[in-house]
Amino acid sequence: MRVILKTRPRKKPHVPIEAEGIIPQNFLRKNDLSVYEGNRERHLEDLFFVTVEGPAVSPDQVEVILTGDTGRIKRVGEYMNAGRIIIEGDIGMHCGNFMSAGEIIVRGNADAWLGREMRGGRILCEGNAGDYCGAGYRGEKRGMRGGTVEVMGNAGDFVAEYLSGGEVIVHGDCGDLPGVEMRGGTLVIGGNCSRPCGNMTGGTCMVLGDPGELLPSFRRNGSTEAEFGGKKFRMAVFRGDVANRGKGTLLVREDLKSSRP
Amino acid sequence: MTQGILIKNAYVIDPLSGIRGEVMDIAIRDGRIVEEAPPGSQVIDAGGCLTLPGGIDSHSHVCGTKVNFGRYMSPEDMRAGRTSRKGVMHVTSGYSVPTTFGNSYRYSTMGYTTVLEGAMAPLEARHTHEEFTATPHQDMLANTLFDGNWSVMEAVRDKDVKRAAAIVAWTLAAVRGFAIKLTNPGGTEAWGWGKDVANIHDPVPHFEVTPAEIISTMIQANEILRLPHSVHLHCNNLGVPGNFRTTLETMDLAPPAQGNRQTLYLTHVQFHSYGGTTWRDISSKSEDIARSLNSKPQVVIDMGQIMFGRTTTMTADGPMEFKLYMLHHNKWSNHDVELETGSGIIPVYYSRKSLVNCVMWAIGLELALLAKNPWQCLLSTDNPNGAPFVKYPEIIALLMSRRMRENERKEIDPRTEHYVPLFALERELDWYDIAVMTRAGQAKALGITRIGKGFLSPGAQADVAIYPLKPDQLDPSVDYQQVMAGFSRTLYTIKRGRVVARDGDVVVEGANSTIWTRSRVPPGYDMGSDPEFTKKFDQYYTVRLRNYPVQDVYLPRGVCIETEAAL
Amino acid sequence: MRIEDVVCPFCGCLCDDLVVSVEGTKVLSVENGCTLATEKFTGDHRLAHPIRRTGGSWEKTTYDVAIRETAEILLDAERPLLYGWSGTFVEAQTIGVHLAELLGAVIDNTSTVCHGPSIMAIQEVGHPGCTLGQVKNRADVIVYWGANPIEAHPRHMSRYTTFADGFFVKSAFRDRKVIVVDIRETDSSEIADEFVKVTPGGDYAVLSALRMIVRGKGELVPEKVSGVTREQLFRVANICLSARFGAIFFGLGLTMSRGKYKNIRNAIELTEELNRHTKFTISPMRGHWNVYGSNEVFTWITGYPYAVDFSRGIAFYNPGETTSVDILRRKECDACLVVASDPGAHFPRACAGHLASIPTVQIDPHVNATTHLSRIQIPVAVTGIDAEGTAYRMDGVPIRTRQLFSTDYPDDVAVLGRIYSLVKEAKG
Amino acid sequence: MDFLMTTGRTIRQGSYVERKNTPSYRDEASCIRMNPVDMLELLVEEGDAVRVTGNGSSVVMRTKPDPMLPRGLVFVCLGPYANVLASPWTHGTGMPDFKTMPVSIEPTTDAPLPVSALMKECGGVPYED
Repeated sequence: MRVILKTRPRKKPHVPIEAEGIIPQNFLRKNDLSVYEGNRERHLEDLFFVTVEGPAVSPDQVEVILTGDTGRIKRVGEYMNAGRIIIEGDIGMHCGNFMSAGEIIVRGNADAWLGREMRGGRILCEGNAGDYCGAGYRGEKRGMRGGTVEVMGNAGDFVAEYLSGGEVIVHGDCGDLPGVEMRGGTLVIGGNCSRPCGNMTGGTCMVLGDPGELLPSFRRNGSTEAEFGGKKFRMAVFRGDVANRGKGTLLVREDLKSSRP
Repeated sequence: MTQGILIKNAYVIDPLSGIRGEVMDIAIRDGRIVEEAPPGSQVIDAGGCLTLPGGIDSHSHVCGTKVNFGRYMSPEDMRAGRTSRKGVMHVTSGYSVPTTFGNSYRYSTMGYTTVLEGAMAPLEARHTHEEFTATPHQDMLANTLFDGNWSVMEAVRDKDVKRAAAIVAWTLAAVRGFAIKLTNPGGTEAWGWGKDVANIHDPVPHFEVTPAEIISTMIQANEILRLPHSVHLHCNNLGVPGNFRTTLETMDLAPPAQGNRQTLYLTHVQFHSYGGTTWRDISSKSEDIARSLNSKPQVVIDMGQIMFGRTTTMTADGPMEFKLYMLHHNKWSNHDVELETGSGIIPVYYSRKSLVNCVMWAIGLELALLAKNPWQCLLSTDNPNGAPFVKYPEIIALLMSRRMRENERKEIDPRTEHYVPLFALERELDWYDIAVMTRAGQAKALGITRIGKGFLSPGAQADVAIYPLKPDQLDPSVDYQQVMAGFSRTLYTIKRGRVVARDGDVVVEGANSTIWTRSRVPPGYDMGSDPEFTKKFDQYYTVRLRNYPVQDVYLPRGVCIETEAAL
Repeated sequence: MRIEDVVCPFCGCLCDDLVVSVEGTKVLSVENGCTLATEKFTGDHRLAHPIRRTGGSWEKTTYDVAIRETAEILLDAERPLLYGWSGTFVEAQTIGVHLAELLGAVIDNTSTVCHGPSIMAIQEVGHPGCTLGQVKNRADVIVYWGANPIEAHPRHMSRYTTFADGFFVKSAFRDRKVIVVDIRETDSSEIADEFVKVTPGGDYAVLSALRMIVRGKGELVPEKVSGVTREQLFRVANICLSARFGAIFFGLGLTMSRGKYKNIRNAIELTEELNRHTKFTISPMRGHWNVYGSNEVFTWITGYPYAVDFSRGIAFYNPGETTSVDILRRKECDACLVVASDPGAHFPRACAGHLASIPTVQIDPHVNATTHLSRIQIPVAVTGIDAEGTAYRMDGVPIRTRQLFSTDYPDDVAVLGRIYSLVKEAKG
Repeated sequence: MDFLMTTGRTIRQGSYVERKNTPSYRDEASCIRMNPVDMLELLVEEGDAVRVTGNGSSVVMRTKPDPMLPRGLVFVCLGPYANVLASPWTHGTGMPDFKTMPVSIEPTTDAPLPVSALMKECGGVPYED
């Protein structure tokens, strides 16, 4: 089954839409989903032209396609556990919250909190991702716990904050403090960043670009070889964050290893 | 305006009136229980369902600085229990530290109409009273903290009981408090230096008084002032393996009762009944504690039951919270209050996989089952320290059903039984015991029967809870699931003659009262004009004496219990 | 008439020992207060009556009209924002939160551009704090980090720290060590025993280094960390470790600089670490006199201290998403009610621009920058002068402000109460 | 010349905060403090107007020497003048970078605008009391 949701023009296009109902399993039985535009409850049809093609007997046979002005739609794919969502353009915040299985493909850019507290499945963002990509929620001790988030472009600040399991791969640059409070899982940064892994207590982070300034609280611990994008790199190994009880691993390129402030 | 309700066919248990289970009618008029309902009264057919006086929680943390800080620091807790505005009900959030309306609605749907906030720092009393106003469905009382009060400790050092009494009288009246609360007496002052006291004879740094002296003096002061409640004590060494000795020694400090009520109330005694020397060999000493309790009618305790799951611990016992933080390494808040007390907050998770937690769980139940007299052991979780109060129905069911305890035994750490006597106890509490432990006993211990709390005979306040439970058709020992469900949600909760909750929904906007006490003292004992007291106040507090007392505007429906001090 | 023990409604110190002389509705003099207090009490720049704007011009209007139109604007909006609240009293803040709940609005207070990051940090690691009297009576080491009390909280040092004698600290100026950490020298750093100059944005690394030293991992600290020498880091750590009671006060130098709440988190974790050795507390230097009150009220009603979004009926909180600056930057809100604050002056220009493009209503005694962006302004009495109510000091101590005289201005409760009633009536 | 601008409270800003339409508030809020050597290099003296540009906008302020500031760092009290240059980006935290704004500064013959005019620039309608 293919469900195509094309946005209708809106009078107030900046008012955010919350559409946690947009997950494959919900289209098996019904189309009369509620979505919210600001503080108003709307029918799915009020905001989207909905086209359904073909049958499905289980959610993994459902593919949802979002097109149009989708950059303000939040929470698409929340709690998704099967099937696939393809977003032709940009997507709003919290795409794939708590997702446990299935696949989300974002052809454009994703706003902040992409894959927040994700448990499993796969998110591919072909453009850039915002702040807190693959992160957790305020006050919680664990962020993303499983699955894969892959960003082909850049990502913002606090990427993979509190990462506890699973894998976050950003091919481009990250902002400040990627992997901050990280306690498990893997973070791979293809490009540059600054102050990676502040206060980390576990997990592994690998930075293939310039890591900017490293925090003083990482202890050099030999070197190793790593592979990324089909190339091999000589990596300096750091353990940290020793300001904490840190047992995390930070790998930075031996040839780009940067200043310690 | 005359408002009447006639409750027909109620299966009433009203321990204070000597009714142990009798199908009868209850008439209500103008907020009071009366002989006969006025014409045109609303008729409620209770259909033989269990009908009790409104529930009273004699030790709970629901309002004030540290409770609100528990909310403030825990957005993750707020994700549970979120409800939107519905009818007269406001938005609520939170599980272990719900918003004020969340607390109020949940208590109300469980049939609770009176709640005592367990710890109010005098300096921050205004905050507690503001939250009382936003907890509209329960009449509220505030235990007022004196554990690290400098003026009190100086009076204790000078062995001047009368001065201690005068300070208490002035403070309670100033902050609209209800009773004397001592939390780890002396320990909170020591915590001002990052220290604690080791036992009740360990002197408090600088002040050179011992916890035992503070406790004894305050008990005497309390009786001099003829306060309705006794000293309400959170013993030293909370949560420390081997602390049962401290607790036993403390119980020995309680002088014989002079009248009808205890001279010492020990709160959350589960946390104070540990044997062993470390967390590795912690064991239950509930039998020792219960033995002492059973021989001392002058002592009343509450359980401080823990239940498995997550919660937030919060107490004025600052040093204890720091020790707990060192074990859990999650997050820790602390808030010392100048010249008075302290407080700490940390989130915890009580796990069935943790032997220590299982032992703690067992001890609470054991205390209730081993206490011969239900009037001496009241039901509490020290909400939310042992568990959020919404767990009360589950605790009731555990106390009423050995079978349920046996089922739970299969789920917990199998080593538990070697450290606790719980599974050898056959006792199953009955409906009457539960009625005592959840309302009548509280009313008596708090001394608020005099304002009509805790009973249902004519003259009483019309606080009534009707539960969907038919005692003559239920065997709680077997049907514990029904017991649990029934106590979770009343058919009707009636507060001061008005139906406030029905079938789990709150149906009116509340308007509670705040109950406080004032002891009249002779002019010579008025601390407000005592030169030494006022001078020290000006020197060491950071608010002016004149800005300290809580104004009347904070108690729109204050109920003052006045006493004549024997000074 | 001389009125004693007056509470100052300016900064988070909430000094309550002012002596104010008044004649009728005029303040003649202020004793004990700082310059800010004197200016506040003697200020006479009130907006005289409600004003409304049609197109390009302003006109005088009545309270009735202004209040009715405000209710209509809010009812029309799909994503109304109710912002401000720190300059009013708790009772008014309470109505504000209930109004937001009723409207399905976002409600936010000025913490959002002040100590919001401190709150976020506290939500991660907690907050070992205390009341200010605890510091006054005990502290022998004071640290001001990213704060300049002499300019922002002029009596903080004399009432609570450097110059305040206490029970266990008989001669404060002699017995207390003061450490100031900042990116620049200030009047406050001038009187410090130890001034630690950090390169801008370098606080996080400096805090990490101090934590390492306290944890006994000092051997790993490099020669210089964000402009601070290893030697000074050790000296500072040792001063802290040898304190009997240490108190850290931090300001916007931490909350607003790079890393934001992670800086505060690091400072709190340093404090926790120090508590394993001695007694240490940490406290934010809250700005507005009752900003902490707004946090308290928001929390007991909604569970969250600021940035609460009721659009889905329940309360939702996520700084960065439900915070005012972000909502305005993304042009999400279609109406705004500003109460007791001035986002026109204190938000980035792009945010002010959006306020101008939507119906914005301001409830405030004074003409300020936001006035020019608004459609309606409703003047009210000034709390602490001609209105009274509860305020929370920066350390959480609640104090009731005093009304010195009455005027014809309604207070915030009166105006908001009427708006609330109209909205409730319309909502049924 | 490029600088890092930081903001904060001053006593005078606080004193005039409830009179934002007055020249005294304008003078304080549009005062840019900088190291005297930096001023020398910019060829400006105390009280001279400078145009400060950052985040795609610019605003005119008046200089004041402040030897306590390190070279390259300028200080403006928080308020509408500094905020012309502030980016609304918050890094997902709700808080803009008020303490660290990269700016460039050049002398100008223009004068600082009153607050109401600044608000007009971003779409407001001045109210003159």
